[in-house]
Amino acid sequence: MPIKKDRLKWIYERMCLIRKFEDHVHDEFAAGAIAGFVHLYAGEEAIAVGTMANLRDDDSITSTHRGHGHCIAKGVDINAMLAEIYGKATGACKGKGGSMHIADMTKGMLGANGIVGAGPPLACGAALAAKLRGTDQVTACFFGDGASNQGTFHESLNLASIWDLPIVFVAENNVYAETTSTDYSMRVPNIADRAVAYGIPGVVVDGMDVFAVYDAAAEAVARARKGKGPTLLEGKTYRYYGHFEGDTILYRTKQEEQSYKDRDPILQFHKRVLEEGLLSEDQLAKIDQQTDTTLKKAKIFAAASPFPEPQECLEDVYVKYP
Amino acid sequence: MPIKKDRLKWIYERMCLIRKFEDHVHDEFAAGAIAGFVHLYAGEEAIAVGTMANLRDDDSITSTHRGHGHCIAKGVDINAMLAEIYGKATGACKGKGGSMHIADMTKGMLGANGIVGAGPPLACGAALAAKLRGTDQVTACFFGDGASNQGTFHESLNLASIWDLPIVFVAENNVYAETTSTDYSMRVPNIADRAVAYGIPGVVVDGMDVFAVYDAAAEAVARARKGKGPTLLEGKTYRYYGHFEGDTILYRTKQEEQSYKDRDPILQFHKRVLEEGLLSEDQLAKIDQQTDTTLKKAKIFAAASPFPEPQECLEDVYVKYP
Amino acid sequence: MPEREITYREAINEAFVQEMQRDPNVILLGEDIAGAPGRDDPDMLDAWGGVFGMTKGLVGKFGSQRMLDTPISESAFIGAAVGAAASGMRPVVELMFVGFCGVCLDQIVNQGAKLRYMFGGRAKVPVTVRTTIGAGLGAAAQHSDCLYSIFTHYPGLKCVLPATPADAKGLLAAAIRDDDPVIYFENKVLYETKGPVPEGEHVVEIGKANIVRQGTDVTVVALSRMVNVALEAADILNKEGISIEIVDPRTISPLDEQTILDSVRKTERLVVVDEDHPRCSMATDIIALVATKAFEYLDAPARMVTPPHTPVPFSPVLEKFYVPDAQRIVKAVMAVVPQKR
Amino acid sequence: MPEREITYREAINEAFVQEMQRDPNVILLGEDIAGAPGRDDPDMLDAWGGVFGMTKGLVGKFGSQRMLDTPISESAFIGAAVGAAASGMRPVVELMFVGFCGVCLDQIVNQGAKLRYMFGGRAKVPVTVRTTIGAGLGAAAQHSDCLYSIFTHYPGLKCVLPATPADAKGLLAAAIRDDDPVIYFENKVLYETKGPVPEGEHVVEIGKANIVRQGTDVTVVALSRMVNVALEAADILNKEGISIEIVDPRTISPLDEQTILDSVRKTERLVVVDEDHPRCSMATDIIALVATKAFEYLDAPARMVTPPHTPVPFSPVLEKFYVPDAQRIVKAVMAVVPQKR
Ligand SMILES: Cc1ncc(C[n+]2csc(CCOP(=O)(O)OP(=O)(O)O)c2C)c(N)n1
Ligand SMILES: Cc1ncc(C[n+]2csc(CCOP(=O)(O)OP(=O)(O)O)c2C)c(N)n1
Ligand SMILES: [Mg+2]
Ligand SMILES: [Mg+2]
Repeated sequence: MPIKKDRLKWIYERMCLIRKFEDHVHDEFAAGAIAGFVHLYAGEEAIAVGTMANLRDDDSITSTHRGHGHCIAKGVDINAMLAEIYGKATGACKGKGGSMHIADMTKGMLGANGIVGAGPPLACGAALAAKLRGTDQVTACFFGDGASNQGTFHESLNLASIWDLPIVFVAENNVYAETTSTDYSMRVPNIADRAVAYGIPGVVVDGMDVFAVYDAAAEAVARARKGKGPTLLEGKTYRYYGHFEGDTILYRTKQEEQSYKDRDPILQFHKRVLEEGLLSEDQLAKIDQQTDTTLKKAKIFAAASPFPEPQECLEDVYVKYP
Repeated sequence: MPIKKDRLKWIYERMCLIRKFEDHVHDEFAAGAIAGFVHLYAGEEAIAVGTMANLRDDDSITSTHRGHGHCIAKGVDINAMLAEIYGKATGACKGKGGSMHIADMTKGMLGANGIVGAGPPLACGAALAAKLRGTDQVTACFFGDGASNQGTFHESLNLASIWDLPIVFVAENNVYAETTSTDYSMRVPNIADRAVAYGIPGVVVDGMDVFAVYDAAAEAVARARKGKGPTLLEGKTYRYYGHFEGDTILYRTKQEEQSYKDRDPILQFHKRVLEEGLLSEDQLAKIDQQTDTTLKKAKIFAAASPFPEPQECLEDVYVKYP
Repeated sequence: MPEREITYREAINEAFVQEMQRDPNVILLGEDIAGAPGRDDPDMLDAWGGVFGMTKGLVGKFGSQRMLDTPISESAFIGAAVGAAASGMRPVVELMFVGFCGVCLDQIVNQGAKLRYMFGGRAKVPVTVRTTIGAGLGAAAQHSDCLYSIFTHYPGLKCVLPATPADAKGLLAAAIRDDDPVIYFENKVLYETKGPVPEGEHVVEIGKANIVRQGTDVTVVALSRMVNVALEAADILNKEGISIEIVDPRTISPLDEQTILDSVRKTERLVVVDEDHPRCSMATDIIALVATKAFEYLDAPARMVTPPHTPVPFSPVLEKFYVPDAQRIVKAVMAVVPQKR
Repeated sequence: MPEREITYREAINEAFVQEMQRDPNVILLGEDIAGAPGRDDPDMLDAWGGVFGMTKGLVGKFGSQRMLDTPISESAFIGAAVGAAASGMRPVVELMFVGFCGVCLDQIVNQGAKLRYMFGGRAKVPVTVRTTIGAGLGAAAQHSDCLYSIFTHYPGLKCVLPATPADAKGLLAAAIRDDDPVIYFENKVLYETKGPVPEGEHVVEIGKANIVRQGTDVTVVALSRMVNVALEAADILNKEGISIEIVDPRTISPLDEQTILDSVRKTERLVVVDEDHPRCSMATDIIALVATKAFEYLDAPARMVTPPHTPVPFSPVLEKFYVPDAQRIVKAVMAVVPQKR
């Protein structure tokens, strides 16, 4: 089914916003303005956006250490995101979480996560809640190729399978887990090949092509929404920056990097919508401008925001503790 | 390849010994003479014995909570085993381990284990040691159908696969994990179907037929010994007693139980070796007698053995601690 | 009307019935908590009701949708309980033995315990993790730990340790209703002990200690099953004319510091009886509390009565040596008691 | 000849080189401990040398057979290290951050720590688990824990906490040579600190504390990085005429009780500085030690200087508030110091 024009605009807008956001964070980290461990999503936009384009506001997602893209695609306020990354009081988590823990429960974003493989069990829980309540909400669970070797992957896919949970497991196969390539860490060509072990569908798509992701996600989400159980959807993709900011990236070649950048998801999209006459140059340019403005506002917001009071450290551990 | 006569005798002897040992422990538990959690292997003899018939003394195994059969098949002294189960000082573990932790490192028996799924990582370690030292030792890793849903199963099969570790993963599919049947706990008919996820061979055999187990294990062990990596071998079997001693077994039918007992591994073996003229009635009867004697001696040994001194509690925590 | 007496196990079961009736968001998850999951035959369903029969009968009352038997995959189903709690349910998930925490700790301590804080207070995780503790059944090193000290170490968790049937009921109700993650430690040696338990709604406030026996000479803080052992010791000591005050904290995170400190201010002596491993434990925690906040009142060295720094041995002979008994408490008390004459 | 100075990171690396040369059974396992595993290109291999570069260069010296990069599956590869240790190797396995222990604790504490005991002493498990601890890098709640108290709680493990480059080298050598499982806690904030380190073989005995600074007024027991913070505090206090004795236990399991008790017997005052969470912690452990074994000497309440009972916050402002600093130690010391006049 062709994607509606509004959706196409939204897709372009979100992909641009993610890219610009990440480029900005990259520069800020290099400038020493940001502390901690920061993992950027640039290059992988098509997966978050293509998936989220099929989700509703009341659907849930779980994310990873590389969570900015998922947040933006799920609609988390980027002012609050950027402020969080600087550790400001106005941050999505009041500065307590930082890049690795941005969350927004009101948007169904159950948190970036510093533990590789921690998301799938939580996703089962969100999906179980929906199922038991008889709503048709769906949960999308994002995780990396590295995470697919972790025990929680196996346990969660099995649990979701036997309980027919409404989940789409989205494997973001960007070829590396830190320095470790999938050639080394697994003996199967595709993560999706592991779906067989749970009797659920496994689908591989080009994760640099948002149309391909969109279509596959549409099917998987529909399946989940109808109560037919989970799907394992794998997108082949690449991260443009290092594993985390500060990474010297000695483990891959410039040629390899270029081969992915040649298929950049945003450029590909841009080209295709023009070629097929789905959106016009003007429409795209306008979105480009809008996203620049949105980001600029976020920068101003974050910069102007105060740091939390030190004693804030003591709050929010419990709902109630003597 | 036909099994040599000596091996056949050994197979019969070990299967009888396991059965008689377990029947005895069952009675003793019922009589209140044994404490703790005791899980019996009766019914599953063909798997331990058919596998171990292909192993050497310097090969290693890891086991489970249901470990008596693995111990006996690997050659652990049954006097020390029985004494251990009573908590005697002469036990395999000086009474410190009990039924769930019987081990004998000198026999390559790396321990029964109270944690479901804990064996596979340890097996990877034993196999890694052999591989790094350039020996051709093989490790057999036993675990249940329930354990195959645990994360360690997945992680260990993946690790063994990418490192080509000399392991045979032996899944003892006895249909139940406590009260939970495999129909409920997994959506694939065979545990061996999961081998695909690791790019290794997966083989299903009739676990009530020691010849079938022997043949499949022979191939898997040979493969491992040649440095060609792991195999996932699944034996379909059944435990005759409850999950643990004291279990009321309300979760399965008498008919189902009978259907397995009709294919009892010891009776099947008995019948086949006679029919095919591989062993004679006399030979079998003699083994029957011998095993009775062996068990009788073990009973006397265990009964005559003293309990440990209470202060023994303090020993064996560390090799050296101030 | 004298209160009826029921067992610790029955008290737990009763709390479940009442809380599940009260709130449809309460669901239970765990291995074999009903038993024979997926079977059509109603006689089979509920084959176990948990490994010690604590949840027996609940599936008949509340159905399989709220009594979720799970495969053996503690990380997945405890994590699912955490995720469901963050999504508005009120799950109670069973970790069959606390010693199994090693296969799923992350979902409890890095997810359950920290989500709220990491998210700046913009989430809540009303999950209860039930687990069983304690030696005494010949269950050996991996099935006899206590380990509540480890969970107390983690900020973000609450930890409760019922020692009586009444507290078993009241603390379970409180745990389920609490908006924070609570770890509920059942002592498996207590299941068959009987005691008076209120029939209707009964909630024991989290964070309130119980003075089990008033006394004047020595404060004995005892945890979980050790409360009963301390009572035995109290009877023996009574005959010697020594009066101990037994304090059962009941919840160890948060700890009712006030009640302990007040008692020590009165008796000026402290003995802590704890079945958990002795290092970095509740025993050291309570002694440190007193040594920092009521030091001036303390008139003798504090004493710890704990197992030795060893895993739990199997043999009944060794296990008996391992677990603190009344005689050891008596000895510790005698060593610090003021000389009366 | 003045000893050459190298960093904590270099000291660790040097210990590895020497121990791997010394014993062919020493192998290393962990995620990205070399980097770019499986690549033919020698420039790529060793792309990281561990997330903080601690094991950089080792793969070039010892080859991929002894520097085993692993997939992300801590249970499997730490369990494999335990299994290999029980099979005669001497593996050193890296848990990248101690906060990840939740995904693999079982293999460390129920297998590694207990095998020997459960098997009646008929096995040994000479495995070293290296891990990184500590706040200060803005790494937030899941990457900044200390948690050594939890490992100390478990019988069967030894725990070492080097605070200086020399101890980093000497304790790593000792850990590798030890026949028991040792958990080696590297403080990630210390990697760039420099200090004198013997060039040749250097082994620091496990179980021996270090009196970092002699003093007379108050005993300050400080752990890991807190030793440096205590030294700062000592300088400030010196100006006030207050002399603290700083004791660095270096190994916390076993704990060198004697050195701590002797110091307290001399100063009659105790402050413990510990970056781990405050409940059931090394801070409470050391205070309980003194309150039970040197109570008569203690002349003022013991004091704990620890973070609050909260997870580690991200924002630099909050993290600074969280981690104990010299001022807090000064305050604690001033509160217990005998009035001099
Ligand atoms: C349990 C656990 N182990 C290790 C790490 C350290 N770590 C953080 S990200 C990462 C790589 C993850 O790879 P992948 O899942 O492919 O995600 P990607 O970074 O490629 O997006 C590792 C090893 C962690 N955070 N948690
Ligand atoms: C990690 C863990 N979870 C749960 C248990 C409790 N438990 C002991 S045996 C068992 C069932 C195991 O089933 P399976 O692997 O099929 O082996 P079987 O008992 O059938 O031989 C369970 C759930 C445990 N010991 N360890
Ligand atoms: Mg990746
Ligand atoms: Mg089974």
